[in-house]
Amino acid sequence: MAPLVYFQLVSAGLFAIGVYGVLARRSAVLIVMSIELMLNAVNINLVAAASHLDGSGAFQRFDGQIIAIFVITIAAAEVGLALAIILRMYRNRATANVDEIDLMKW
Amino acid sequence: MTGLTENIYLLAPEFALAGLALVVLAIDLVLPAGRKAITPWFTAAGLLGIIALAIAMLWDRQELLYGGLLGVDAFSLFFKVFFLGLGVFIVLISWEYVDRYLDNPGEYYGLLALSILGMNLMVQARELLTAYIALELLSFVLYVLTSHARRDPRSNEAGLKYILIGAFSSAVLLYGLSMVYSTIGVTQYPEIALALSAPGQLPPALWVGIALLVVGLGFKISAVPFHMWAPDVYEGAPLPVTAYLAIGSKAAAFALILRLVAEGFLPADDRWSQWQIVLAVIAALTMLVGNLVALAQRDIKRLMAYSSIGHAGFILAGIAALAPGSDLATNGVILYLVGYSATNLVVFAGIIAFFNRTGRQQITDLAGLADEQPLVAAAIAAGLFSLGGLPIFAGFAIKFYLFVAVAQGGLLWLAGLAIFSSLISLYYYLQVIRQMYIEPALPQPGIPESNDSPSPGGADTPGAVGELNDPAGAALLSAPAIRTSPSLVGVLAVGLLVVVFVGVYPRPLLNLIAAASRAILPGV
Amino acid sequence: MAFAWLIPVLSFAAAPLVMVSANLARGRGFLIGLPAIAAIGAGFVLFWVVLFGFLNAAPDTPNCAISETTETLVCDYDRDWFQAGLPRLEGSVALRWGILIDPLTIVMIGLVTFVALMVQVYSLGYMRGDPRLGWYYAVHAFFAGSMLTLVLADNFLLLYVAWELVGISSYLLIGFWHERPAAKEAAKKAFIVTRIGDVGMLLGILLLWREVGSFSMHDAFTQAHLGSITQGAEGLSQGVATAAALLLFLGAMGKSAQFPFHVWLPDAMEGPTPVSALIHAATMVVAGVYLVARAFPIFQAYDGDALVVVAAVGLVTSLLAATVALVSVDLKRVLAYSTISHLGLMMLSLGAFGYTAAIFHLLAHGFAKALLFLGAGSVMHGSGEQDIRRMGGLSRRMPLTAALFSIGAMSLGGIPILAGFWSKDEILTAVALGRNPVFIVIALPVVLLSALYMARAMCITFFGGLKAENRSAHESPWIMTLPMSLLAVLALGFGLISFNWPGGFDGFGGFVFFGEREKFHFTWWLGILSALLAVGAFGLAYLAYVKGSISAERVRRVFGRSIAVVENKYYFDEVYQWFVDRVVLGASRLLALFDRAVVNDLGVNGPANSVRRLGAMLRLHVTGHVYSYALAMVLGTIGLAAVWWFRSA
Amino acid sequence: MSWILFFLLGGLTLGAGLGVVITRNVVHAALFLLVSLVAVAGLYLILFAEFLALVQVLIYSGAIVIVLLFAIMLTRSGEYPRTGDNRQWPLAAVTALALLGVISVAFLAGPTELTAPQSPSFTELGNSLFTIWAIPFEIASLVLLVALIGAIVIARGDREDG
Amino acid sequence: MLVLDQSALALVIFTPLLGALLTMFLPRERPGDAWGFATGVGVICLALSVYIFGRYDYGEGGFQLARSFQWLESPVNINLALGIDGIGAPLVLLNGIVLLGAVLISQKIQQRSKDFFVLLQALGAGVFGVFVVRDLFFLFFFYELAVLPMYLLIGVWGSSTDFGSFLRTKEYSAMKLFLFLVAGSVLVWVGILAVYVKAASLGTPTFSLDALGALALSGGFSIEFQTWVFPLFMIGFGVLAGLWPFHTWSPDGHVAAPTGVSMLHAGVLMKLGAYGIIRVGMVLLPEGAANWMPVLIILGTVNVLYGAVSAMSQTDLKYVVGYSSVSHMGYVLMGIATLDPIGIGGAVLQMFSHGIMTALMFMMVGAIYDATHIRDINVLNGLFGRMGVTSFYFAIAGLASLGLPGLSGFIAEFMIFTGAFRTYLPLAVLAVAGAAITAVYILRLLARTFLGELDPRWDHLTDASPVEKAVGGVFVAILVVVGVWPQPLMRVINVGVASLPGI
Repeated sequence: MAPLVYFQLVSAGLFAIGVYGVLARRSAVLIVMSIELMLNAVNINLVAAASHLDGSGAFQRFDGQIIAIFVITIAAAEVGLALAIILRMYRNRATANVDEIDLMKW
Repeated sequence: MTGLTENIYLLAPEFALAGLALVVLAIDLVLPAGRKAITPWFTAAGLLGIIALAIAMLWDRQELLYGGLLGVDAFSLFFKVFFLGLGVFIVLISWEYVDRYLDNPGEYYGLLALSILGMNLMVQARELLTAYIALELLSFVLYVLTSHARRDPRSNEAGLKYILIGAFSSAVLLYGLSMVYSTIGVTQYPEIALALSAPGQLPPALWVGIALLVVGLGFKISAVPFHMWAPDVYEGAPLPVTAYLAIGSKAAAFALILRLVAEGFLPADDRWSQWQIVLAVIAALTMLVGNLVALAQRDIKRLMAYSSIGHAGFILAGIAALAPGSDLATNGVILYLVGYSATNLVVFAGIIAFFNRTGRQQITDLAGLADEQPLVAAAIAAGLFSLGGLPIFAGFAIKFYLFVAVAQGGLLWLAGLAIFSSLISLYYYLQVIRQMYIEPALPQPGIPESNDSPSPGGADTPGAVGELNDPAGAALLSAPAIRTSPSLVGVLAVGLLVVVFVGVYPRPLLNLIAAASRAILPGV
Repeated sequence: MAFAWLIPVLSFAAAPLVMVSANLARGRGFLIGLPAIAAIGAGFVLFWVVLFGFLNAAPDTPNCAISETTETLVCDYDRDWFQAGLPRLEGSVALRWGILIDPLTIVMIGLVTFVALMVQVYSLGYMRGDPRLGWYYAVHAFFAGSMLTLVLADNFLLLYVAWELVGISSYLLIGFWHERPAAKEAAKKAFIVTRIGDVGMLLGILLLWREVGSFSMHDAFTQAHLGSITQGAEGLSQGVATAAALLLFLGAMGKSAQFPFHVWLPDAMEGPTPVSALIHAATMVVAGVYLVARAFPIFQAYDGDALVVVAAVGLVTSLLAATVALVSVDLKRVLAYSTISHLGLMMLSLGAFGYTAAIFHLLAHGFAKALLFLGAGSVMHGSGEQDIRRMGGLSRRMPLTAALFSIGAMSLGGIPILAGFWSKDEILTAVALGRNPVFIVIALPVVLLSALYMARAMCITFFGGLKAENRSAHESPWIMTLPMSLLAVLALGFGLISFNWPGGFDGFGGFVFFGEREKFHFTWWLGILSALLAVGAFGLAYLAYVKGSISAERVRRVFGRSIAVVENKYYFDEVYQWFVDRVVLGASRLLALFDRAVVNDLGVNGPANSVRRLGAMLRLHVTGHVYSYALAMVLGTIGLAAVWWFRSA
Repeated sequence: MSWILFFLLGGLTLGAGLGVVITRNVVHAALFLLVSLVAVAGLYLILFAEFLALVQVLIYSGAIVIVLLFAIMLTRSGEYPRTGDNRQWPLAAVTALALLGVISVAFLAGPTELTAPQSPSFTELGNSLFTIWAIPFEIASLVLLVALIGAIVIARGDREDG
Repeated sequence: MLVLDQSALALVIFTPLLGALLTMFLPRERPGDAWGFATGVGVICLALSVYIFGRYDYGEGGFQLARSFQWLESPVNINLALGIDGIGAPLVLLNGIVLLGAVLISQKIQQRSKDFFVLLQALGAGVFGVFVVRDLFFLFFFYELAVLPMYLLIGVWGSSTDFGSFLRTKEYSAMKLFLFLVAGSVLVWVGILAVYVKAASLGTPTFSLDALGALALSGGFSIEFQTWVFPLFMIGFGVLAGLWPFHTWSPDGHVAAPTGVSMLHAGVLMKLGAYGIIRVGMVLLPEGAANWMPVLIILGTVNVLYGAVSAMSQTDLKYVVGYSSVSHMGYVLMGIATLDPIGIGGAVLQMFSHGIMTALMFMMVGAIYDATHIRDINVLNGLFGRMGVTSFYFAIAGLASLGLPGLSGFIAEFMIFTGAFRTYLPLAVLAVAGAAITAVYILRLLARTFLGELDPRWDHLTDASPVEKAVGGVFVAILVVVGVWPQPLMRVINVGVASLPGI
């Protein structure tokens, strides 16, 4: 079984990839995807830690998994809402490219 | 697990609030189009009822729920009442605006109630995930409300930017959470404190994790360099939502931070003292950037956004000055939040009253307001003076108190910088006041600018307002000034009263605040 | 004598009263001046009371003592004025109203009250019908009060107060006809020029206070005396005493129009002529001489180092002014330059230790000059002319005025047995004895000149053929000639009191003296010389201007261009004007520009603008693109994480 | 064995992730995302988190990616297959690498314990979720509600509410 | 009287404050009402301040009529502690006089008169507050309160000046003035915080001036601490006192302000700065003060000369007066910097005297401007013939400012010279010279504006209004009375000055 740190490194890598995606892509949809990658990195980290650590106090050692469930939930909601807004944007402005969305600046 | 839920009745206000939200959403569905005007009043009344309920039930309680996941104490009660009260005011200032410019009022008020629930839970949470989810509840509502003006491309853009950056920052925050969890295995504040004060080396991933947490929270309070979303979102969002963003969401985030720091970091005194300076630097950057950039603004909402960034810097300075064994800084921060919120409320109420009449929001549009709407102008002016930190308004007293706390926390330089930034801020506040009081009224152009153009009220607009709204454009604007709505006048009057009262005699309030801060501070 | 304070106070009180009565007695001009005249009249009466009181006083009289510096009897009365600093604290000062009565004061009171009374009576006629008569008399009364306070003051502060008050009265009276641009300029000039001297005087007073610890003259004199005796071991050191004396002398130079501050006095003739008579001839302008005399213990301490300067300034002034007086064509200006010249002579006398002589000349000159001015006023009143080139033979139209004027002129010119002769002679004696021969060598031409210009003015104006312009001239009313007559009596016979008459009257020098009583002394060779010069001068003038046997024009041509220099008053006004316009105002404008361009625009607007510009630049960082916001966040995150780690490790 | 699996799945996760952010085709990106998410589910399995793996596959692969594909179609992003990167992508790469550096160094510098991974039973998980974590659970449901309402309010067509 | 004794100080603050509040509720349609009401408030304030001054027992000294209300308890410990001492009493009197004068003179304000009087009364309340409180927080509170109305007062009711080559708009001046004053208070604020933190570190967290003063006397504040904190107060308060080179707000601000505001501002508000230096800087940081006074006196001297020389070439009446205020505040600063009982006493007296005389000058300038709509002294000429009373009052004020004996300015300046002569001789010499320069510009002004031939342009002019005449007459009388008999003021001031540490 791989030690915790390996999973952590995978998670860090995935997180960094997600960050890159957010920073570098133009399409809002792709940015949302990249954020999903970041959230998955979070989950890998949580689940791995949950499997490797002892719990403490009233809380269980597998709290990490529960947190991950919540993260997945929130992520799903986030995607839904974000896409709804992107759709609205597309309807209003016929674009979903973030570098064209700069009506407000400075 | 009976022990977990035996005092679950303490959550009655929260349940009531959730219930209220659902009822509001429901009645909006069933009410006929012509009678939807009661939704805001219903919401406001419900919120008031919940305030009463909360005070009656929770006064002097200090208990933990769910094994310490939530804390019901003076601190949370204070903020609960505060947020609920803010909610009432937000409803009141929204009413006319929503009526005129927004669709779906039922959802608006229902979501508003839900966001207040989120804020209430944020202050009660004593665990990172709970806090995070409560925060998300608030954020989601804000995302929706920000893009609530559906046909307004600015509102749309603001919503998109807000949710993208918000999701990004919450991913960062969660990653921080996961790093904290993966190093010390806990997420409850007291346990974090325990782990932090444990002897011996701690893995560096913990520090990075905490830093990422700070980033996520810093985003919420729009601390530099995580602030850039704020101006766009403030500018694009419908005005009452902007007010809500500036007042509610910020205060809730700070309340969360307060509890996190007080319960999670402060007991580990040595660690905290290492971090204070970092926060202080962020605070310094925030106040400087916010106030400097505000100098160059022309849009009143955008101006208020930068102003709120600047104020976030001040409050963050108070956070950085938190010290174990003294409730000075906590008091200072809470007092500042209250005073700042009240002041901002007054300013935004005034701006909304102005906007409702003219549909304009450039600073230069305010010219001549003092002659046309003296009360509104006076309220805005008083609010801006207060924001600038001048007596007899709240701004002076709260700044003084906060800066005393900052100085007392060993950050005299930061206090000095904060005072200096208030000086800068006065410049742009005065520019607004100048427009209102000194400049003569501009000749009204025939058609309001397209980007601000109000969406017509729609079928559910009540007759009276609909008449005014109907011939949108020249006829509306050349018509004699619309009377400021009574709810706005009421908010202005009450708000001003609070602003002056806090500025002149904050003692009763401070007593409450001191009780609140003692509830979260160890050993005070 | 304790009530001597009443003398000035009566006049002070009269000033507002005049304003009131002026409002009440609108139209009846005669009544307007009455309170002022009554007050000064009462003052004159009180003068005699004080004089006799003083003569009867002895060192054992309460408040009286023999001064150890002047060796005369001095009586001092004072009351609290105000307290600067708590009395119990070290370094606090109690300021007091105080009057000092000694021979010097008494003669000055006599001079002031008498001349003021005469002038005020004279003004009833001269100023008749002026719409601002109330104002005129009010300021006159105010002036009289101030001048009397000046001579009565027993401390330097009060002296300074009075000093400034006479200055402002002078300002107000010179500018009485302020509608005339020349008058308002002259008034301003007079005040500012004297004010410059006053700065020095105030500094001197403060310096004395700093060294002595009080403003009391008595203390200062005692200290100066002590220092002089002990050669600086105690009391004032030599440097301080000299510095203080010179600083005080600056004030005296300003007030007494000594070179180079003399420029204001001729211009001051823009005021009504009675004002010139009173203030700019007999009383205020001699305040400088009085000051030097009053502070003589300081001046002559350490062998009178400072007095050398006094003498030199006096000499230069008298010579300069006398030459200008000779070529002036304005009757009043001739008199003004003559005044300057004589003030210079008084200073010269003081500078040569001729204390008694100076005071004596002060009085004699005061009476004579007041008479001359009143005479000039009478001429102007009668003929409406002021330029002597347009006068001639006026004695036919106004004989009384001519006679009285001539008495004054001859007295001042030093015709023997008239008052001026004796006083001038005393001065020459003092100079001959007390100073380097150079001084007397230069002083003698001054004597000649002073006789010559008086004779010139007298001859041109009154004698010779009646000029066409003067046909309608007429004699002045009695209310004007009466005061002139009284003054003429003094101008004639005042010299008599300088002698030691039998019957215990030991002369002026036995009353007003410094250190030791002075007998009347007469240096024969000097007396004869000066008498010859005076008579010769008058003869010359008679020949030149009445007989016409000497052509003034030809004399002019002999001197060529140098006479133009003199006629232009040595270009003092031009140089000063240039200095003020170019240097002072230039500096001021430069500073104002500096204030605007550098302090305001650069120092204030600059930072303000750069802050604004900084804000405008900073705002560009909010690009409007989500990904750049995220980039900033990530950069911030990296930085924060690194710092956080670094701080915690 | 688990090592091989770990490297395989880890590599797949990262590789597909990279694919998401690098590919020029939006639809490809969504598919890459799907691969990556499934690989993550596999990682969960290695960690004995069966429940999570299940959730991952159901929600992410099943729901989220589908929604994303819908969005791609609705915004017609698919019609522009060569959707590129924005101007700052080199900077973004450097920054992301730096972030990776900081985080991974932080992980590497920590203690590497070798504990045997264990997994809770579904019962334990459920128990915990509905007792201690009941409140977050309920809030999360509200969050979903908000998202739902929000999506409707915002995305609803313009005409039907007139 | 006991009741009044206990409440006089509180009343004097709260009467105008309450007045401001009530004024807001007056009907907007009748602008005269606001004036009448404010006049009533002004009269009460004047009566109270006369009472306070009269009740001050100079034999006993110290703080009197003291009263303390708890405001915030531990940990910050702020009390609304009131009390009046020998330095505050004359200044309270001054404010009472000038406030009423300013209100009376503002009868002409018609545009938004309600707002005007609200702000004016608030300004008055702030000034009173600063002079009677004994708590650092409230001192600062009222200090800021006094600054707050200035922006609007100048911005709304002020006037712009066009110099041809450049323009000083009222907005610019108002903004400059306001930002300058607030910038000064930034430093003051930091100083206050520093003092508080220091006191807290000594175990007595407090803002009470009494307690802090006692701490200072017992050597609680180290010399290093005092030396770095004192300049904060010196410059911070100095800005309001017109300290060079932070004076530039002052002429512009005075010029732009409406008459009543100029009066209050130049007359009283600037004194707050000097008062603050004494009350806060010197009392709390005596050694720091001693270390910094050489700097302050040099700057004060620069003020004197700079202001006077600048005033010489100004062509705008108000600018002359404005620069003269800079110059005269320089004397005040010099007097303070002497740390000599006479010098400081002179400074306090100068505050009083300058307050009256500059208010009088601004009042008369206002009357002239109202009548002629001209302020350029090159254009005005011979006003005396038409506006005799105005000219006379102005002349008296001008003469007082050039230090003519018999008027209050002389006594004050003389005392300052005296104090400076004992401590800083060379600078005293320069300052005395400054007095001569004052004479130059004042006389230039008088000659150009008032004297000279009667101009047919002025045929229609009427003299100052009866109200102006009456107020001006009172001011003139005060100048004369104080100049001739300063003892009633001096005995009070002496007591106050004597209680300062290090004197």
